[in-house]
Amino acid sequence: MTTYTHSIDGTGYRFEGLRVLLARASPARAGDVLAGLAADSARERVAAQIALSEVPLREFLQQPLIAYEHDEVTRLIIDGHDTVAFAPVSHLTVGGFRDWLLSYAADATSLAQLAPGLTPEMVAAVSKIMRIQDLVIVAAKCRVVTRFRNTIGLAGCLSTRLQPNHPTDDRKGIAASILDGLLLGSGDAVIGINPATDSLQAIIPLLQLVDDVRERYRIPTQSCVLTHVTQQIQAIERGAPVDLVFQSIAGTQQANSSFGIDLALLAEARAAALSLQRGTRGDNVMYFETGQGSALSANAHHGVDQQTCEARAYAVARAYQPLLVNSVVGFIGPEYLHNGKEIQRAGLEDHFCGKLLGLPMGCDVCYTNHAEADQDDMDTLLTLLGVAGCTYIMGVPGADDIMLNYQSSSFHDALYLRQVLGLKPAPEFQQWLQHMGIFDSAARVHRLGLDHTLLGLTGPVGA
Amino acid sequence: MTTYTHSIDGTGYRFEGLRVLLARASPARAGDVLAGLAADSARERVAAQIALSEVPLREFLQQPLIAYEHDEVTRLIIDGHDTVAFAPVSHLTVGGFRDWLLSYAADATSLAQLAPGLTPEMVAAVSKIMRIQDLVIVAAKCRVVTRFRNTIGLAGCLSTRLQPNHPTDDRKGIAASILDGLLLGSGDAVIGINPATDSLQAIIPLLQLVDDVRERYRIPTQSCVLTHVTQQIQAIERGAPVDLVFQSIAGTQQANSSFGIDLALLAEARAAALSLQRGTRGDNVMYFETGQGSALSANAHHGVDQQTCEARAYAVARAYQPLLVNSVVGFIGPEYLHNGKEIQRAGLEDHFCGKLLGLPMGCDVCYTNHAEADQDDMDTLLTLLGVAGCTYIMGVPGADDIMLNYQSSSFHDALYLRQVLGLKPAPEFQQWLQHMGIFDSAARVHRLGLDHTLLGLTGPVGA
Amino acid sequence: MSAPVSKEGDAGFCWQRLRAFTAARIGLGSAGGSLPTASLLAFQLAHARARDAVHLAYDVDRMLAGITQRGWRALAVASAVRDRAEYLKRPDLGRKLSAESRVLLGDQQPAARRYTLALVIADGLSALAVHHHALPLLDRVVPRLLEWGWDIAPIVVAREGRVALGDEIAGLLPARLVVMLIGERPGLSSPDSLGVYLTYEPTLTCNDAQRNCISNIRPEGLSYDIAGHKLVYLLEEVLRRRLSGVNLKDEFDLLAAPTATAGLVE
Amino acid sequence: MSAPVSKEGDAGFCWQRLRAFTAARIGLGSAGGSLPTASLLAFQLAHARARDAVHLAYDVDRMLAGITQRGWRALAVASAVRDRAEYLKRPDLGRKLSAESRVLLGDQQPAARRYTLALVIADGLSALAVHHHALPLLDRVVPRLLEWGWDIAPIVVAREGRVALGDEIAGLLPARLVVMLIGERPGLSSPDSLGVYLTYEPTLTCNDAQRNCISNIRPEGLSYDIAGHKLVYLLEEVLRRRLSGVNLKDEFDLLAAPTATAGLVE
Ligand code: B12
Ligand code: B12
Repeated sequence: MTTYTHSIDGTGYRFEGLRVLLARASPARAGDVLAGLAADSARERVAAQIALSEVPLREFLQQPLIAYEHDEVTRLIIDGHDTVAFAPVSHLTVGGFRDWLLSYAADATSLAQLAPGLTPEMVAAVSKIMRIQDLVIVAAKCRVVTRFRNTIGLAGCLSTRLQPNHPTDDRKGIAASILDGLLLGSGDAVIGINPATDSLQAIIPLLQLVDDVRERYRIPTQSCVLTHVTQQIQAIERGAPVDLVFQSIAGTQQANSSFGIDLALLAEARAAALSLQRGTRGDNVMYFETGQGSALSANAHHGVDQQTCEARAYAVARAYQPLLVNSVVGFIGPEYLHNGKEIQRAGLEDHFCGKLLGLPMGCDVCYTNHAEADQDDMDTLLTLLGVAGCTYIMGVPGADDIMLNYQSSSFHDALYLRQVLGLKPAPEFQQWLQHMGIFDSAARVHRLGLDHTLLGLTGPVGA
Repeated sequence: MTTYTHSIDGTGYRFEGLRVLLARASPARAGDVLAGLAADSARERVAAQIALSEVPLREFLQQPLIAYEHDEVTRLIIDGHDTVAFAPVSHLTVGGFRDWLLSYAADATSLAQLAPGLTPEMVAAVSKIMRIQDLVIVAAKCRVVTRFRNTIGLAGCLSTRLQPNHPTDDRKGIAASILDGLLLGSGDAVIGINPATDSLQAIIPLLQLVDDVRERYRIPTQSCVLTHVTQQIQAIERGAPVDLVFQSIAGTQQANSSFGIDLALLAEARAAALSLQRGTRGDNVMYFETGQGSALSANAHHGVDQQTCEARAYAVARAYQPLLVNSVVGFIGPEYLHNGKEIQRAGLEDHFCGKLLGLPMGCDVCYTNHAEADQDDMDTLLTLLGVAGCTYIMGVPGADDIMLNYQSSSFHDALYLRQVLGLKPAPEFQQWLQHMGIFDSAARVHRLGLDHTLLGLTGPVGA
Repeated sequence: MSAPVSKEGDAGFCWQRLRAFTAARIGLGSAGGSLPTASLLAFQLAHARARDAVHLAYDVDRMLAGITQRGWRALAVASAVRDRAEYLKRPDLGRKLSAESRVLLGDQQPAARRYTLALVIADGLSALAVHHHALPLLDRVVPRLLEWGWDIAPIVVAREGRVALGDEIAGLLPARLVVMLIGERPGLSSPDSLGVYLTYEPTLTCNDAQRNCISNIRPEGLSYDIAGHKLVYLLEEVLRRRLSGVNLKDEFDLLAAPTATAGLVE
Repeated sequence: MSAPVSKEGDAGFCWQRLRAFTAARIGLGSAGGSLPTASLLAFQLAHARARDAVHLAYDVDRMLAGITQRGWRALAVASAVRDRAEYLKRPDLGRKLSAESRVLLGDQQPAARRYTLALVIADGLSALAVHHHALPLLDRVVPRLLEWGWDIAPIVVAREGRVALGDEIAGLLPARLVVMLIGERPGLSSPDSLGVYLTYEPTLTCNDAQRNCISNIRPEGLSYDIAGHKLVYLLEEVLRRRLSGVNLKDEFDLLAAPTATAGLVE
């Protein structure tokens, strides 16, 4: 194992191996302290960052953080690495790579070409020596476009997942939230329900519900019920209308196994979804969620810091050409991201790393009531992500998820972001919204009359 | 004195008078805790906010926070109030006013018309029940345009004050920093030097230096030496080339007197500056700085919370039709704004309040080394302000002011903001930068050749 | 100047009617595209309240009294966490018993005997949730199991516990199956939501893939009746199939629930 | 792919030469429009160092020793602040003496006598600044004043002090004029900058408009020599015109400094 060193004012700092170096170079956060991996002082952190900036990118290919033999995620990363794509930056150190990313030469095209040549460890490393503005400006240059029934990720677009959860999966209650969201222009990324219960009997009717609404109003979007992937495979087998297959994923084999999944299972799920051929514009059929802290939470982090674990989850995601990926950044709790500041930085890191690796990266701008955060923190992260070109955010009625018990972004939040940054929904969906008289051409909401057709949405259900 | 009340879950909260109500409704910050004015709990704060939201705007005209007889700032506010401009919102409560500000009806035109009808207390009050996104979206709708030798505040523009300070006011050192700033596109708001020393003998040569540079390279901008206003008046009397007259101002008569100024002195200064007729595009000749905490720091806050005191300083500013006003938000220290989060919120409040009152509001995005803040916090505030349409920010070499001992925004920070938000300097200055081959049309910096004319700037000085 | 806020009436649609179906914050209207003041302030108040719910202390004595009143045996333990602040920072300690609790549990009965079921009631992130719902739920479950002759360990009341604390408890009692009743993190509109986690043959190296979960138990969410039926059903399935977790699919049909009577294993 | 960072050489201009004139972070080059990695990391390191400077403790004993070594009398006092954390939060307490210090100073001499000048050395926001520069500066000032027969009070070494603490100290000694030497907040490139504040006839209700200031004293800033000359000049002016503050304009000419010898009042 290589020892990395740097000294400051006569004090020498030593870091045993890349794993330790990366962890000590990480900006401060609760989860790394919990794991005993964080730097002890600001000086030690800077020493690690300086040492890290001098590490050649190549070294991350030579020294896997988690042993190749024991971890299928490592194998996926190493075996899938594209050396041709990597060539343009293969001579650079981490610090030089940061400079290159910021240079005018790094534009949408060159970044897209580079993506398959990058590993999660490389992007995690460079993110650790980047400031917020660096994470924003580089991510804003990336373009990742995916398609199912509409086009996600075009320049100037911000999409939303409509998240109409209900604590008993009540169909009327869910329909009411869907109506609210559609009337406020939400739902082009996906209409995605987290079911409270785990049974197939409960989720198939939900799949049916969203599909009915979508068909009836010809909404150019897709649906998803975010139960465990094994349930969704069964639902497909039983002929349920499954658009996207969802799964939470993590960055180590062991953490994934605590989620009850492995890579083969994800491949199986994708094949099942593809077999239905429900996409009209493209066949990106997968939807993944991730979040810093999940590996540590399952005690499956192998001494790797939480942000690097998170970036490794993106390597898993990109193997399945997802339509959508998002970090549920403040979702798990303060033991991993203590306060608004930590959540904000993590959200931007995740978005940056995902985008660099070529993923259609969204973010669940969120916090729990046990974290030291509030709506001001969310507005801040939301705005930063908007500037960074985030693909999509969540849309939850009034920002309050009454089933998952946390605060996410609201339908109104998306309207705010669109207004201040001049962003629009996916073009097909924007057209539909205008056609339905919900939005004007500037993506402002109209007030609807009594007779608006969408108001019938909850009619048959709510009657 | 009116008593305001609200009860929550059976606990009644009472607030004696508007001063207390405003203070308790303020989002948490160190200075109000120091002054013993802050709410004791989150519930008390919400109770105060709800009660405040129900207060009619008119009440702020009827109940001055600081007695009319004892405070010339109060007199300025009350006597200068434009009831005709106020009419459109005169029937609203604070809560209703927030709704109106967010409505599509409130646009650049209606907001500009409204400005003279608003008092600082009204805008401070409404800011207290606004989230970060509200402060951003409303400020972004405001347009305030001012002129001296160029045009500041146009839509799509972001200007910068070039701040080339030096601990001994060394002319060569200052010239070197000016050169650096110009080569990175900084300086359209003003080239403004804080002199380390207070003597006329020290500042006149500085005025001369900047004027020479400006004339020699025909730079469409203005200069300023930020000493005490009385010195600047003397400099004018001695025939020094004074473009803008600067002064720090505060929101109470007593605080201003601790700064050694009063309203009459400011009027005298303005008249002196106008007499020189140096402006070519317009005659906005004043430059003011403010900052939450200055009144409390001089023990001159009269029990008024720091954010409301700050808004009152803007009433002082607008009486003199300034070219530039900025809050040095994180400048004073953690006793008033403890950490990055408090600095960010305060910066956005100040920008919002200033803009609503019709001021060309910039912000010194900054912190001191004794505050709990870092560059990430500054990047965040910087980005938020950019989205909010901030008029200008500071440009300090490498963000490190080696005389005032704090970290402000750098020349690079402005380039970042311009790139991610597509903003440009003032049009006259942008044209000059392009003409000089410093910027391309997208406000990107060029690399300059050995023979670039500007490189002669420090020649005669540095030789 | 016209009213800036579009309220319910404006959309011409009766949100009031739809609110009967969900506690979600629907039909809030908008000021421009933004949240109107009234909704914003209501949200801020709810946040202040939810923060308090996180910090409410567990009333262990009342819980113990409630259990013994029902004629069941009870035991009080604590995790290795010192206080609430540490609980929030150190989930690892919330998954371990304190030294004293470990001794206490180890002393309970000769290691030869093994209960079928251990029931643990932990505060988790909402003491309010277990205060309100733990015993009403057990009232729908325990009598039935006892009737069927299940060998149930004394009910363990655990302070500052996480889900995985049940594994260590079950190992010490010892028991083949553990059911953890735990306070879910408080939501803005649901300060007292109860979660139930089942683990078969729990060990210290268990992971969450080996558990099943019933969530959102409270009157406004999953009712005691349905949750109770579901839990009984799952317990039977677990013992029958000798496994819990992702591989045990919940085939429990909501409608058929009250009449489901699968075979008893023990 | 070409080198992404434009360094000094790229601009074809010798920033090295210009750096002789200023410690400002000029000529950093750029990566796109952004700060190159090397400059960024250098900045972060400087920030870590400056944070340490804020928290460095005042070595009062060494300061007292330094003063008495010079044959001057010294006194140690403290503000009402308990520790550094409180100092940062409570400037009001940093402007008040602790109860013991008040007693100590009150006991110094019969109230009838009044010194011309009180000198106070307070840590302020940078103990480092006073450690390094307070005595070298006084070496340029005190001997001269003593020569001229000024009646100077024992030099007060004040822990956790703010500028206005000098007012209370001068009131108790008592003295007609107070000069406060205080550590300015540490900058990224100047952890040890000394500030000097003069106040004539200080009282507890003084404000900053009644003071004068000499700032940025350190070898890389205002030299001891010039600062010393300036201070002596200002002291004389203050006594002559019987006022300090904004109304006393500093007419001190940098070039003429070493030869300036205005009339002595006392
Ligand atoms: C936080 C959370 C997570 C976190 C857990 C990490 C952590 N350290 O907290 C993350 C994001 C990793 C997560 C992942 C998943 N979760 Co989850 N999660 C929650 C949530 C929002 C709160 C849980 C809580 O408050 N626990 C109380 C505290 C005190 O317990 P704890 O010991 O600190 O935390 C443990 C439990 O939360 C447990 N856990 C979390 N989720 C799940 C899911 C299952 C099936 C199990 C057995 C355990 C489990 O893991 C934690 C660490 O041991 C609940 C919703 C709710 N209202 O409760 C959903 C919830 C429990 N999760 C759910 C699901 C479906 C999942 C996933 C299976 C989704 C997927 N398709 O991949 C994955 C994988 C779970 C697994 N096997 O590990 C469902 C369960 C449905 C059901 N009735 O079975 C719920 C009810 C939400 C929902 N309806 O979607 N989850
Ligand atoms: C912080 C600061 C301020 C703050 C003070 C509030 C506060 N609570 O700290 C604010 C923003 C209000 C301020 C205002 C001004 N300041 Co000032 N300020 C500083 C700064 C950056 C740091 C001071 C410090 O670290 N003090 C040490 C701590 C421990 O002391 P403290 O007791 O906590 O703080 C007191 C002093 O800072 C004092 N103070 C601050 N500025 C000034 C200026 C003068 C002339 C006086 C007498 C006192 C004074 O006020 C504070 C409260 O009592 C210095 C630059 C530097 N490198 O030191 C400039 C500096 C001292 N200020 C300066 C000036 C010119 C001003 C203004 C006159 C500007 C103007 N044109 O209005 C105003 C008005 C000052 C006044 N009469 O009150 C000059 C002084 C030049 C000189 N040699 O006389 C300096 C050197 C900076 C500069 N070159 O521009 N300032």
